[in-house]
Amino acid sequence: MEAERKKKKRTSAKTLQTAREAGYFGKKMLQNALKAREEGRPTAWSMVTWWEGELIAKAMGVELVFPENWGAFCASVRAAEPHLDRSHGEGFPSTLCGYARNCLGYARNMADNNLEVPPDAPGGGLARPTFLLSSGAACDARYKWFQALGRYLEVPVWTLELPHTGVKEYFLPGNKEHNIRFIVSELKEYVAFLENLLGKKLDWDRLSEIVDQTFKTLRIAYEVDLLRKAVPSPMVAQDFWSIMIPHLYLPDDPEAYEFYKRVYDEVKYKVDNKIAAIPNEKYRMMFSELPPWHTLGFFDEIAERYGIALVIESWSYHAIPPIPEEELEGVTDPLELIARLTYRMWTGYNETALEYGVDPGFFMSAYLKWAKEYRADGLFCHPLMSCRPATYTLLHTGNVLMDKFKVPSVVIDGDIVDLRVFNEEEAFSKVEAFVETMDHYREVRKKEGLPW
Amino acid sequence: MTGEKKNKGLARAAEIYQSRDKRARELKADGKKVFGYFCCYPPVELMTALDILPFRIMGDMDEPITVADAYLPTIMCIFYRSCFDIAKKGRYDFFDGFIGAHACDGAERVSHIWRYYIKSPCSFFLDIPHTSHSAAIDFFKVQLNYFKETLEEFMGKKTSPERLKEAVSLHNRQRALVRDLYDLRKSDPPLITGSETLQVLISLMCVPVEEGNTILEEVIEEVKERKELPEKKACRLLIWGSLIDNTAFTDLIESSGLNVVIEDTAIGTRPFWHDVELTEDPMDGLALHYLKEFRCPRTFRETGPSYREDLESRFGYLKEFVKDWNVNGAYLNIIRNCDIHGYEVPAVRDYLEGLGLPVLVIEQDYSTAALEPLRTRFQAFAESIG
Amino acid sequence: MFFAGLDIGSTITKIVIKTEDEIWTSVIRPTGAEHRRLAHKLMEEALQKANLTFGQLDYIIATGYGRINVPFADRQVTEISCHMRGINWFFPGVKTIIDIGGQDCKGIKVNNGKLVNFVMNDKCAAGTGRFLEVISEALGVKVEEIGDISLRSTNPAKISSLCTVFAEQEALLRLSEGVSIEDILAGIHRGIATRIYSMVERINIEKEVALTGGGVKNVGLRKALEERIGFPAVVPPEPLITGALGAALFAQEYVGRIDKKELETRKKERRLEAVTFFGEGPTRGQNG
Amino acid sequence: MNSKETLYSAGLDIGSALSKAVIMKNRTVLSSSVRPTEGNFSHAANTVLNDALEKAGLSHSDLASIGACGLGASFLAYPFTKITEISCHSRGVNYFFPSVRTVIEVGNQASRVINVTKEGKVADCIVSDRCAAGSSRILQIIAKVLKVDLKDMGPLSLKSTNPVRFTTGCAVFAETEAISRVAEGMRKEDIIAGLHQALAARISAMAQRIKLKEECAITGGGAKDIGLVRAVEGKIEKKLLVSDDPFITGAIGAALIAVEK
Repeated sequence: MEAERKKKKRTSAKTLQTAREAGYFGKKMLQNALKAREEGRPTAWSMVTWWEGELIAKAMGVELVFPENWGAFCASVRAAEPHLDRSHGEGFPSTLCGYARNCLGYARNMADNNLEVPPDAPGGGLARPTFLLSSGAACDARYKWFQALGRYLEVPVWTLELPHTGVKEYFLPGNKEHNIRFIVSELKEYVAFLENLLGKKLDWDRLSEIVDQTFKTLRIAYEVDLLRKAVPSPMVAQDFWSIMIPHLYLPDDPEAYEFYKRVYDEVKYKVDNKIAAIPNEKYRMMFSELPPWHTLGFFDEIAERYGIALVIESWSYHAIPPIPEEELEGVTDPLELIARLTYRMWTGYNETALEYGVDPGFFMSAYLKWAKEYRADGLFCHPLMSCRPATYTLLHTGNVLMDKFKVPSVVIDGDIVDLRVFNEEEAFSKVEAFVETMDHYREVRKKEGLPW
Repeated sequence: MTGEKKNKGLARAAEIYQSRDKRARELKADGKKVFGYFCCYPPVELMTALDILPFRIMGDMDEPITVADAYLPTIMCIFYRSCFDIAKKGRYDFFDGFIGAHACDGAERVSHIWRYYIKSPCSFFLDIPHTSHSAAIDFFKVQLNYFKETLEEFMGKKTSPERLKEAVSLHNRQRALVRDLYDLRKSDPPLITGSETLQVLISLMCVPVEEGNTILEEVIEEVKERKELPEKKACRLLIWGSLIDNTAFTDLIESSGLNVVIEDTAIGTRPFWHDVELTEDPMDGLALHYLKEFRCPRTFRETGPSYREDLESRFGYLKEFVKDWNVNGAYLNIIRNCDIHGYEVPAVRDYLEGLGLPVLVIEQDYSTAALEPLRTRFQAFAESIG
Repeated sequence: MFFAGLDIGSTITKIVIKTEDEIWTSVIRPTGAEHRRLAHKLMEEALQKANLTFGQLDYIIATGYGRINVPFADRQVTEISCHMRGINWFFPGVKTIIDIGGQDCKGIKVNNGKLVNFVMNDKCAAGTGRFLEVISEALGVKVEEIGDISLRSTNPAKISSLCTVFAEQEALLRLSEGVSIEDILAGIHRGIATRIYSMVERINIEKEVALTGGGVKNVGLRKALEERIGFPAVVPPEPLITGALGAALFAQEYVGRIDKKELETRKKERRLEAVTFFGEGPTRGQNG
Repeated sequence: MNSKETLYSAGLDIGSALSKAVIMKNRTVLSSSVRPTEGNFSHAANTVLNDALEKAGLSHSDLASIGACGLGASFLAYPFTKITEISCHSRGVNYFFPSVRTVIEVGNQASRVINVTKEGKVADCIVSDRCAAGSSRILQIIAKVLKVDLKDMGPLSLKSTNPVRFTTGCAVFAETEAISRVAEGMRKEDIIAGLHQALAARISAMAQRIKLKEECAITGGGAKDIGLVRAVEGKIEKKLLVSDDPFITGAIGAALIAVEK
């Protein structure tokens, strides 16, 4: 029986009809960039900047591709390894981010091919960029990596700033507005850089349109998250990992908005009719950080075997709770709207952090809010060998969840790219034992009067 | 007693190096406030101006990391894991304040986690922009002002621009003295070894600036008059990369046929190489200095139009080191999981090899216990030069 | 004149005695835990085989993991330089050397007989000879045979673990699943070859490439490596002794630099004694 | 389940190094069998089960249930309930010591620290990371290097006065270190004690991640090594209970859980 299971295809089954359509958006991005390149229009490789830099580039007519996303794609089709080996051979330490190493190895292959896409590149490859858009948000890799690409691609790099405020410091009088002013002035310099590079002026009306559309898409994506609080869970992480692509990368695309409306309707229907995403939901777990892209079927298996639903996941890929209306009153400058949006992403859970006296607000505090709201029985921690900074706060998060809410966590090592790190047998055995742990803490929470 | 006199500064530095917290604890007993800080980005001048002793937080390569495992995953920067580990074991229980910094991912995340588990009466997390655009420098100044106000509130007193300028001058004096000390390593053999230099530099980071300056003056005098010089080796080595804070490491290198003559690291030249400009508002000079003049790869520098020009703008300063210190080999020291230096390896290697230097790269585990296996590499490197 | 090179590796000790022009004799013995101290016994054996007395050796160089504190050696040189020199003697045109030893694996770049760059594996034993020993032991096959067996594979298995201990278990699991030993071994060789290749590629693999060290005796590994590199490599007649040979060659070179009289005094003072580790013990302990 | 009825059950723990089987009559162990797995999981499993059945004077058809855990449990030819080792060890320790709330299991591939409920269920669990450094496999490797019988490692270790400092995580590199230390003339007992210290440090670091409860037990192959047990006790500053036969703890747990399922 075991051997039979192994032979099954290991991609995950999505529980939402709409989630099955989301793959379209990933392909669309890659193809648009290749087409732009062919037609001589500007293209860029961009980090996920949480809308800070992408929207402006799009308003300037730049087609963006995201090497992080493409790294996940390469891993999911198991095509990353040759790139990793190449990067290792170039002298980059093998401890660096897997997405980065995948991209550096690919860039080296491009350099060997007159900077054109190598014929066998996975998914059609990343089109040659006009410039690189790196970001100081989240981790050092996301600007060091693009800087390191200078070795292969002699194109300009722009690094976006995003303040990393401590929770206590965020609440110092005036600091939040200083931070937003700083982002705005940085964005002005970024606009000047683009105008200079591309030899044309930014169409501010177009930018405003894009920003409006983005706010709309993110709003509805957020509302989908709210629906997911329902018991039983109408949608699980296996779905989310597909549907996150449109709002994270293409929120300005009217198609993305239309897509989310359909997602919303489908999830709403399931909530209203109490249709569960997985049969026999027994345990509700939160998930952190990125999943093992190459072995997603694992999550269907633990749903089937133990009734585990991953009800909410991975803070950094979610639409943020909307900005309070009073904060946006009278704000019309699209740069300021962008600044407030992205800064909100990184500070939106600071109130929660303050409430529980914890640091940092980002990466961990969302789970504190979610634990209660989503009635979580546990946290599934998936530390990533090759996305280490996302992992640094995992144990801390687990400790605090236990401390404050008696919600246990289980740590299962894995990786987004390097499939050798994830050991399925061991993972199953840990999850099986963790089921007993969740039972135990349900009792403990009950005794301590916690509401779930 | 004459021997002691002859070696006053060096002996004092060695003594402080051995028990780094001893002087700080003494001063604390006398009522002085002591603040621990991460990396070399939080301006020590601000602490000095408010009569606070800035104490640089380091790890301990001799101490196996055990306690930190419950809080920090094993795959993160080993240096910061070690800092947290020994702090959790009580080694830094004398801090009145903790200054975290957004220097790199490791420093930033551990700063947050530290504040939750290790309580100090006062704490501040200093955000540091990643670029040195003019907007970033303005923003950094704002953050430095918040930092200053936090200190002022804790100390219950204000500092004045004059007092701050005095502090800047005192620290500038220290920087100038350190550069004088480095000058004594230009000769062949260098007049002072890498291990001795490291002891002196670390001692400076554990005592008040005036005491540090006295040590430096004495050391310089002693070293200048040296009769017994360090042994002359085939290789004059430049160290670039992650910091080294234990002489066991430099001893290993220097006993493998290499003379360490200059270290471009966070406990080497980096904190000392430029003076802080005495601007009218001293905060301007500080913001400019710490964000722009520091040469740590954690700050993004604009790429040039071509790779070669980019290398020149990012690593051009190394050329001066190589020329003036007559360097003939370079060692790139990467503490495992140090991303900011790790990404730089191929580029800095290209640059140094372009200068005609052989380059040795080692990713090490920040543990004296794991040093011995590295000996063969250093020896082979020396053999390839000699 | 006679020059001796002594290569005390982590698993095997090798001695080469050579004259000005040729290898006079060589001895290869397992090092083992207690044998490390018995290098002098092995030297006696080599001398006996060569029909020489200790006094006839003009210069002795120790290399390898255990090179430090060999009291009867005139000098120590790292095994990296020695492998380079030994290979250079066999194959002057070689630019890249891959040495697969018992506990480590190195890549060495040579230019005009000079060491210009090198890399070594660190931290992890995957990709070393010891890795293969552990696996062969687990599979119940002789380590000398695993190369040949792996060549019979038609469908190499995927062994994804890099850790020796985990790879061992993975191999056992595959075996229980009915995967043939030759496929498992071929998979393991392929994995190791990939690891070694990407490590050495950091110093840029250039033609000619020489393979040396105990690991190369394994034809399966050699084939997998050559496939990965993309062209055939040269292998010295006895890949185990390149380090010791290099040491002997260095001995020859050093003798040229020393005054005759000094050499004679030195030779007289030299004693063939057991390896000592005085002064090192206490610093390694941990008290309390 | 009717408790008055006599019920025979078997528990198997087919590990990478050892295969263990027990036959139980209700909650009493009738017989057990332990043998090296030697790479053949199904053969080893059959052998230990048959051996244990024979000792108990029973045949396969007498068994009402079979539970199995361990790396090789998937290879059994007959129907059984597969249970994770973590649950089996919790339950097994609970069987020996009902008051124990924390179990430290030092196995061949991994080490675990498990907090157990009074019913013997898992309340919390930490497993060593994806590196064999914290496992007892290293003890076998070093025993071989030092030419010491595995069972003598513990007593020898206790004689040490100056444990050698072990540094590396890698089991294979630890072997190199041990070889070097022997060559340097360090005593075997100091080397073994150093190894025990290093292992104990890793285990206690894990143990610190979950709160250790009042009564603790140690199980798995590592529990057979008194040197390791003492070293861990020293690090966690607690006394550890050791059952008479720590090898079969998992197998007992497997048998007990299988009966319930």
